[in-house]
Amino acid sequence: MKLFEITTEDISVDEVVARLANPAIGAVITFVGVVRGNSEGREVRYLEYEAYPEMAEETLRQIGDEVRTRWKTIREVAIVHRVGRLEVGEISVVIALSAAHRPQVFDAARYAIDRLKEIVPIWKKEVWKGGEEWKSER
Amino acid sequence: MKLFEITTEDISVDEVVARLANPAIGAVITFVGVVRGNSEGREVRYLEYEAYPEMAEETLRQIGDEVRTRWKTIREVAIVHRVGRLEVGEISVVIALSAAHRPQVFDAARYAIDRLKEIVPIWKKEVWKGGEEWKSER
Amino acid sequence: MKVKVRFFAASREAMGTGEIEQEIPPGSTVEELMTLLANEYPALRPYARLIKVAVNRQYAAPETELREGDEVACLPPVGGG
Amino acid sequence: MKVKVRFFAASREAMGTGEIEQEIPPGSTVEELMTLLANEYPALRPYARLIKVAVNRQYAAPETELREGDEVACLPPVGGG
Repeated sequence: MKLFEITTEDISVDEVVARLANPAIGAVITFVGVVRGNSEGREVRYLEYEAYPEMAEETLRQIGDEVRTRWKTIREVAIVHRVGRLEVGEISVVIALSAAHRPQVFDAARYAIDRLKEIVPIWKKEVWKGGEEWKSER
Repeated sequence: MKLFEITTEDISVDEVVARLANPAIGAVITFVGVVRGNSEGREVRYLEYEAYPEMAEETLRQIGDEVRTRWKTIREVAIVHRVGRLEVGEISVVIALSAAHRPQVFDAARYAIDRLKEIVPIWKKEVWKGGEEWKSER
Repeated sequence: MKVKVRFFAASREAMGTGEIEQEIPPGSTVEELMTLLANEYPALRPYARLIKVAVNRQYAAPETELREGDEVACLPPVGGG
Repeated sequence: MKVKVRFFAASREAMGTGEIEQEIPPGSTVEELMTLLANEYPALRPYARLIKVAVNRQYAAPETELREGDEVACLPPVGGG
């Protein structure tokens, strides 16, 4: 089972959490990205995600390594990002981090999603009625 | 669908996240508690969770209110805690928080699990080979 | 007057039951009820100091006055999560 | 020598293709390739300043020297999550 994956399929949070299964873990934090129905006052019809998949999986893995280097209590990291057309309410990304105990996992999860938005070669086009736009954080 | 629930059934993270469905949300954070296979060097056979269910659901709801009062960006909170006999690797609790955007949701999630361990009338008995013990945070 | 007293976890096991009806003098406080229970049920004593009390599903201070029919719960240190 | 150049998102749409083969002078750097592309493909110019470049799937500095067969990717500001 891949811990870092770009997929065109529906993502299940349970399925991603299951990739971390290990009798030594007591806590899993997940960040779940969901397609919002509006953006800057516009009603979003759908999103198109595009990736440079080979590099995206490598940078996801790099983020996992960074997290485990910084937070020794983090046992395992899995990140699955969906690409293609996504409807409002659908899951775009699941980041899951496991640890024996809960302290620090929240900081680690925040770091992971911030880095994902910063370095992973994935792009998002918003499509609304009568227009579309590629969106980025910066 | 109840947002705050004590259950004797298996918990699905996806199902709890779905309870927050709303076109205005863009991010969901979950904290997932998992039964660990060891504790203080002992091999855990299973856990027994017991609740004062009526009061537990009320205090879970209180935690949800506290979170939404402190963090205005949090849209909705759902907390589902399982009781009864739980095997190693099974999910004991799922806390899910939704927000339009991601800032602050991590602090809010950490607060929610900390408060749960502090005030919700739920008890955990560890059962290992040759013994058992009620465990608490303090 | 009578109140219902519920026990959970370690205190339930010590009592051998999850619930009793307890006769108490009218106007008794939570603290007085707990003292009375500790006298009447020696098995409860090891837990008495750790127990927090809820009255009608709300945490209650020792000086809270009880009323007929109240549901009092003995809550050992919680351990959810 | 030849390198493969891949385009994504806005730059892919501007180019009308996701991939080209580009002939460049031996010893060219990333920066020299980008200047050459901007000259050759006017449609790419509005994105040229925003684009980060990856060589063989790693972010690469402008002074990175390219080799025959390298996979160069033009990455507009990312927007995952």
